[in-house]
Amino acid sequence: GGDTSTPTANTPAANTEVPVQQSGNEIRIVGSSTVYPFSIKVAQEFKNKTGYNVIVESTGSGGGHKLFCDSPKLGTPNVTNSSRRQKASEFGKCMDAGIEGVVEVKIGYDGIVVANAIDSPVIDMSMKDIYLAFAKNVPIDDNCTMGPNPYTRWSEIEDFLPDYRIEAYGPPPTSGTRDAFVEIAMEKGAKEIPCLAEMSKTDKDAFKQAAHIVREDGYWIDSGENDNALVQTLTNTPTAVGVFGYSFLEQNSDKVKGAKVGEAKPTFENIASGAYPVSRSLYFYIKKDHVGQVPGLQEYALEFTSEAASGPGGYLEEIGLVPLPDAERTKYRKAVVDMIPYSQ
Amino acid sequence: MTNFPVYILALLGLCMIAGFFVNRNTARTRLIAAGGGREGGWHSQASYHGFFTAWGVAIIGLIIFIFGLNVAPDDAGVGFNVAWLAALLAASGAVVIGAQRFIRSDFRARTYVERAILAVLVMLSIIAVLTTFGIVMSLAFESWRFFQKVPLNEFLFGLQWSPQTALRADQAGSSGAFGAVPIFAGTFLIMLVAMLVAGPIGLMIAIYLSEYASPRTRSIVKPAVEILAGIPTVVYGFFALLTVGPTIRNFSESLGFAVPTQSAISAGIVMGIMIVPLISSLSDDVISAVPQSLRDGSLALGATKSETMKKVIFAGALPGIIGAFLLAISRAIGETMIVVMAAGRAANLTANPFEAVTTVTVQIVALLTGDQEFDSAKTLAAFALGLVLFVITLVLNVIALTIVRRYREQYD
Amino acid sequence: MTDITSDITSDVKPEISPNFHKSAFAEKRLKARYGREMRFRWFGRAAIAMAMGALLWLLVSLVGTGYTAFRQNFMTVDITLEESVLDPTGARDAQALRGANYRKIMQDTLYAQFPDVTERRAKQELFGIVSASGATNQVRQMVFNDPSLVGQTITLTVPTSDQVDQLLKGYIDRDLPEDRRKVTDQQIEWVDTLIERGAIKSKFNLLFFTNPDSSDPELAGIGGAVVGSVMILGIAFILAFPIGVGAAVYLDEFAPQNKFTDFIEININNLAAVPSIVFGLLGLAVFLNFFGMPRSIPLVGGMVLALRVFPTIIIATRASLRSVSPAIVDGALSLGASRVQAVFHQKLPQAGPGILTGSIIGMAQALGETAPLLMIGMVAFVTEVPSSITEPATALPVQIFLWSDKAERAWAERTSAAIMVLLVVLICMNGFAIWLRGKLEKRRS
Amino acid sequence: MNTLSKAPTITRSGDASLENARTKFQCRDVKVHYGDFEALHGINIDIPDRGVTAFIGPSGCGKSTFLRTFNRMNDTITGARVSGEILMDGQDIYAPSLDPVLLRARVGMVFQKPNPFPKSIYDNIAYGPKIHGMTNSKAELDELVEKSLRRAGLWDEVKDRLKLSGTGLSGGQQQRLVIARAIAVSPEVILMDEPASALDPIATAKLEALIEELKQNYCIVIVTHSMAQAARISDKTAFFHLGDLIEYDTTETIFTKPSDSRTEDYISGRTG
Amino acid sequence: MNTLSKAPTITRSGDASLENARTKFQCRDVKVHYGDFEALHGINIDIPDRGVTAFIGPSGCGKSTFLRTFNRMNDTITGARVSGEILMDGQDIYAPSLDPVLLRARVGMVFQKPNPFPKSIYDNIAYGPKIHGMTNSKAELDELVEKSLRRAGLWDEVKDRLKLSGTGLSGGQQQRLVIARAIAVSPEVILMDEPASALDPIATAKLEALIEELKQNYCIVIVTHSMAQAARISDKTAFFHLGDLIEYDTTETIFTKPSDSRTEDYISGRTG
Ligand SMILES: Nc1ncnc2c1ncn2[C@@H]1O[C@H](COP(=O)(O)OP(=O)(O)OP(=O)(O)O)[C@@H](O)[C@H]1O
Ligand SMILES: Nc1ncnc2c1ncn2[C@@H]1O[C@H](COP(=O)(O)OP(=O)(O)OP(=O)(O)O)[C@@H](O)[C@H]1O
Ligand SMILES: [Mg+2]
Ligand SMILES: [Mg+2]
Ligand SMILES: O=P([O-])([O-])[O-]
Repeated sequence: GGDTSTPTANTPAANTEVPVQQSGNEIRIVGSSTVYPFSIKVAQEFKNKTGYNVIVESTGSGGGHKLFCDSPKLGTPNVTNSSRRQKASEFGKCMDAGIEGVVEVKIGYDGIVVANAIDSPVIDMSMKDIYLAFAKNVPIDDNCTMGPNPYTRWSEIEDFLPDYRIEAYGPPPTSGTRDAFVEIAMEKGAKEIPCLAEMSKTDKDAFKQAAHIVREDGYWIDSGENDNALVQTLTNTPTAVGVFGYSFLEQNSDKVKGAKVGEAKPTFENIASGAYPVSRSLYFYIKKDHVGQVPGLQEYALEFTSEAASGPGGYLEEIGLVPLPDAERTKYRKAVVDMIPYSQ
Repeated sequence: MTNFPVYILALLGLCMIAGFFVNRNTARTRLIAAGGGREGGWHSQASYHGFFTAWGVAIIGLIIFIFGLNVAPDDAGVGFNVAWLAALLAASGAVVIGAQRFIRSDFRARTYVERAILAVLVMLSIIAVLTTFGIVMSLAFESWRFFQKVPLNEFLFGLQWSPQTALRADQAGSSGAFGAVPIFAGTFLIMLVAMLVAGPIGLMIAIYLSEYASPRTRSIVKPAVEILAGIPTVVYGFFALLTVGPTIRNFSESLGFAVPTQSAISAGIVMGIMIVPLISSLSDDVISAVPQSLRDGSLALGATKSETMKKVIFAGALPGIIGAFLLAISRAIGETMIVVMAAGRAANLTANPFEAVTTVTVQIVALLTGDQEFDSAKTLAAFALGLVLFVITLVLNVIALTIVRRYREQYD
Repeated sequence: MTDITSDITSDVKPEISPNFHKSAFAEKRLKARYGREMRFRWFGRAAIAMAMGALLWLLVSLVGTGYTAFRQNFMTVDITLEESVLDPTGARDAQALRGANYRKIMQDTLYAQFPDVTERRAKQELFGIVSASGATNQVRQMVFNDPSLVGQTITLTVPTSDQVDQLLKGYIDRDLPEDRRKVTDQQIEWVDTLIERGAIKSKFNLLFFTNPDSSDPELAGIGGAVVGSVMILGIAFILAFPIGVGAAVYLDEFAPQNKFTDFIEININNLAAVPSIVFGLLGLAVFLNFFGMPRSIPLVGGMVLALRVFPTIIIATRASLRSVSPAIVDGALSLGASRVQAVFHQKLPQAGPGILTGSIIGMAQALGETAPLLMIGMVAFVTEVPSSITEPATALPVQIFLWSDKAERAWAERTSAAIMVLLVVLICMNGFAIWLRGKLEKRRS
Repeated sequence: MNTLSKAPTITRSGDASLENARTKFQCRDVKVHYGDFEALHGINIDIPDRGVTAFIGPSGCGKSTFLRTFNRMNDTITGARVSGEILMDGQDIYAPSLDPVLLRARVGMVFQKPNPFPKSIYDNIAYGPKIHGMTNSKAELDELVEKSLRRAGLWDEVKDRLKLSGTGLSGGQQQRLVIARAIAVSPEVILMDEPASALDPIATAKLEALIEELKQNYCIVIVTHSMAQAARISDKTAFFHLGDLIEYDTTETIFTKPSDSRTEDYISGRTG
Repeated sequence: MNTLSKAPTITRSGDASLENARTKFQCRDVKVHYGDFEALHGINIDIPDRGVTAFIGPSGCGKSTFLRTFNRMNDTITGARVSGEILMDGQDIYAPSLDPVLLRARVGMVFQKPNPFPKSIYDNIAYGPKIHGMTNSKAELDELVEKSLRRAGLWDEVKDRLKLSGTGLSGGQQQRLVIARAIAVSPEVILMDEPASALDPIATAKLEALIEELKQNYCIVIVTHSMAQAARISDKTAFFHLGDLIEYDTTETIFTKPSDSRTEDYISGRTG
């Protein structure tokens, strides 16, 4: 129950003591596993600076939105992290549940990389190669008659690619990374095939079916995104590739390396400049109603959007977050200061 | 949640204690006035009149507590809490005073108190049934919803596991294959490896300790084996992931073939190590239960110890050992952390232990940590898997427990 | 043996007669039989050796990777707390001071160590020697506690970054090409210089025991998880012990012999062997989804684990109740005690140590449980050591699971160390139980 | 088969001291079933107050079963059923209104194997008085404990170690301890089921001396498998065989001129 | 105390058939300790080949202990030590060079409670011959099983159910089964420790008839608690008391004119 929240507690400056936290009033954050490392870093800094307790659970973007939009009550998640934008369906759920006002905050960019062990040969690829390697169904003739993906080795797609069995460890369908990978890399790759490009204009649903579905015949293996096992698997299986966020690559740059996609290597600069094609924005969402009821909630968001955190040279950059351009930073900072709800 | 209900409960405890002492002392005074307990012809002693009062306070108090919890408005303030507290105190006082009318020589306070104790004990025993009921209901309800989306026979006999239904309206739906055969096969494969490790080792340890070892060896080895039983499975998982997996990989590489770090073999071996103590201690019980007269009978025919063991004791203990193995199998099937950490998530349908496979428990964890959507087959599948797991282990356990129990009785 | 067979020397199989056993044939065969006997015995020894070897392997590999986590490298520096940076207004407001830019103070402090470093990238690398978060927070806490320090120069010992720590512990190979390790040649050079100056030293790592979880390995500790585990165990014990003992007493002493009692009994035996993850599913469906209790709190964790261990306690309690001579109850009954009195006054106290042993083992089992806790959301990152049972928390095994999943080398070390702590506690609990049981057996015999 | 049980023999006795004894228990057609098995086939007997009555008979004849009907200890055995009537001082002890718990305080019992509680000697004795609220103060309780131990002839041997465990005593001492424990609740009757079978001859002699003394104040019923013991200590003896009471008379009569041949066979050692 | 054991009485016997019997075991000063406790105080006795020797004596006097020294079954009891000398056919069975496994094949044993293995009747019998490699073929083994069962007088009763479990037989059948099992390995001696104590009178009679027959070919040593049984079936009887051999003579002599008063007290039922 909220009967014990004190109105003064949400203005920390007025209080010289460490604010007393009542159970149920701590800041609860759920959502993306990609944003999780950034989120816990901010949580930790924020806790040090203000003393507020923050709880971050990594549930995947989809799971986060689901929990977040379930109910407007106190005690439900105050914030959800997302490695993609909230979907219309999810936003609708939030509204249906009676959540009045969701503030959207974009915090930066993250690339999605295709990486392999640092000692393995480079597999540079085009987005079309990505599509052909990972789609469930691919065109089997020039008229885009779709059939099960026949490719089993990289060299079957392009001669210059290595003669390795296709074996990719990638995010599961619940993850925002997967959504983004499908929507950016695979879709763009599909459009590089003329008849599919045609189809994308004429029959959107059919195109989605053709471009968005990842193969399930064992060449793509769903795995965790930020885990020890993935790095181990890649280092031990020189022929395998992994699909995950740039920040994770950055953290493990001594063991894995990212492949060129299209023309660009996945580097900080290339992602910032947009030269690396497969990148997406990272977000978090706040329940506006909870601001004022959950002490420290707004302050947390302010900390996240501060220059010291997500600005250039901020401490999130150290762990692989690519900052937003100045204008956007200012825009979202303002959204946080004034708690401006967004609409789809 | 606020802490006020906890304070109310604590206060209720205090009221019970106070009620006990007040009425015990009242009873004691009346009892002594009557010339002492038995001599005075009192049915129950003073303290039982006290207990009787305390029970009364407890019952009324709990009713008020639960009532208060349920009528408490969302913004329950000081006013409500004071009223709640006052109600509790008043009711307790009334019970204490009311109970004093019962402090008579012929009032069977002890009988009532003991009946109340028994009632509580019965309720505690029923918790076991309720737990099972809760398990079955929570699994069955969600599973039922799952099977409305995915036909049972597709789930049980389908060869492809790829729980990728679209979770949102605007997501491109993938096929969402819910054929559980590959994950049962994976579970079975790992269990098989584990039993191949744990079976012989556990059994031989039991035999050696019960038939050959000196008391000294026994006193060292037994606790050490028990340590293996006490190690949490998350530790085994870490061990499998960080030590055993890489070791097997390096070893296989030196032999010229590649085993992934996460493989059925490494998860199975580590699970086997974990199960060794279970088998050894159960088999030890069973072997020790074989009467000495059978050993004597065999030795008296000129058999050696190992001949006696292999041909007589083992034959006698076989049902019990089978029971022990079944329990171990059920344990292996239900084990979670080791496989979550060391087996991988790839639903390969393979009999090759050097490949990565996935298990029922891994899939449950994978489906339920993180993204959950309680009307999607993907999340509900976890409960269907849980149900199957529960049923399998239930059957194994009941068979095993029956065998072991009947076996024990055989020599009693 | 030789003289027994002296009368018969033939090697061929003799007729079946009492002389058979005196024949050379029997003697020769005996040798083979003893061979099998020896081999069988060696199988037994080998099995024990394998089990002990596995235990040893596990312990050695844990200790081998984990022992270094108990020491950590710290850097001692003089820090000038510039008023212009921390408190430009001079108000000395504690809360404002808390939010001040300590990062800059720390950066300046490090740059001062090597004044010739000017380039931006190099400066960043230089700052990477200390734990950015740990160092700034340490200064922050000092100033927060004593605002009068502003403007002074203080000497502080701050943790080095995990990479430097790993380097100094020898886990990073200096001979690797630079792009294969996460410490640059420059950083190595600086660190070596700092060591020469006596600024970087290895010390006992108290932080590991007191800190909550952290995103930085050098700051991560098991403090929060241990407190969470203690709360979970406490709740599990408070619930499971009375349930377990009460149910056992009822079933053994009072229950009528009927189908329902049998049913309860089968239930209990089965529950003790139900996979623990199923209890997690139960907790998720009943406590979280049906009763709407919050995720990640020790109260729910304790309740789930109470359900997990009470069958174990029932089984242990019944075993120890049965080991008490029924004559004692008869004795009490014959004095005019009621059955309830006889059981509670005479039998239960006598069974007490056995019940305690069973409960300790049950609790040890609960302490190591992980899977059910995953199901009820106890895998959260919590910035604070929890202070009540309704505050989110993790538990030690879950913390181990979370850390084990992280790829950096520094985490492996900490995971092993956390496991070592967990194992020591578990071995102590089990050891105590075994000791208690031993004492008990001695008393009985 | 029941040669004598139909006509109780108490008044036929020639022993003067017994002739004036009041009857403590009157049993009419007492049958005991264990499930379907009838262990006693309808026993009729009157047990006198004061003095020692011995039950003898071959193993399995139902002596223990019958003894336990007097304090309703059979109630605690699942499947055991008692029918018929047992009057104690004229009151039916199987009447529904009668609380067996209180009955057992009046009818104490001593078992074949001494069963002291695993508590201190003092607590062993004090337990009964405590649950019955028989004393009002610690001093009174101390006094009662001492008195009981004295009457059981154990005081001198244990007075310096009242705090030590009762299970640490020797077998004979333990048996006297449980007798003291029974005396402490001031019963009217003491039932003893082969109380000497676990004792060595010296302890047995002490126990018999104690019984000799106690019979002045209590009604004592004793089951024994030793003919000699029955002859030594009892005033009246009942001989059971296969669930029937064959003969019941003064001990002297039974051992010198038994009227049933089965009794004679048994006491002369030819059967059993 | 050892009134007779110092001078073995075998040659004093007046029984003609025994006088020409060879001596099978010669025991000289056999002592058995269980830990610190001396269960046998130095026994000297000669057991004749062929015929039945009975050991009698009160419970705990050491009969079983002594019997088990003949096939070194005491070796299997931790803490048991045997000293002195036991010669079988003149050869020391406790000599280090002698293997107890082969000794036990030559000296069979039958226990108080029948202990068939939980296997088929056939396998119960075949077990011994198999481990000793006594037969070359299935047919030979079948023949041996049949022969053994015939000699134990069990063949007719079980020949149709050889595949059924041995534990399913009645007590008397089980006891004959274990005798058949012992016979199957062609021992020279059969030791029996109270083989009839678990049997009803009819089974006992059958067993005694079997022993009567077996004694033509085997040296049989039997422990019994039944004087009557010893008198019925044994040729010589040894009376043990508290770890001593009190008297050893032909059965007739022991039961008609025992030379020691303790023997007389025992066989007349006055002690024990
Ligand atoms: N709890 C029981 N359940 C079933 N039958 C019982 C039970 N107790 C005794 N019996 C049977 O009742 C009969 C009488 O037993 P009881 O113990 O009274 O004999 P007893 O004369 O005391 O023998 P003993 O001298 O061996 O103690 C016996 O046949 C016995 O098997
Ligand atoms: N394994 C043992 N450990 C210690 N003492 C033993 C052991 N076996 C027997 N004894 C003791 O040795 C003595 C002789 O025992 P043994 O079994 O030989 O007697 P017995 O004559 O066969 O008696 P019964 O007629 O009761 O079978 C007894 O005092 C017994 O307590
Ligand atoms: Mg009896
Ligand atoms: Mg014996
Ligand atoms: O966990 P995700 O960031 O991939 O949703």
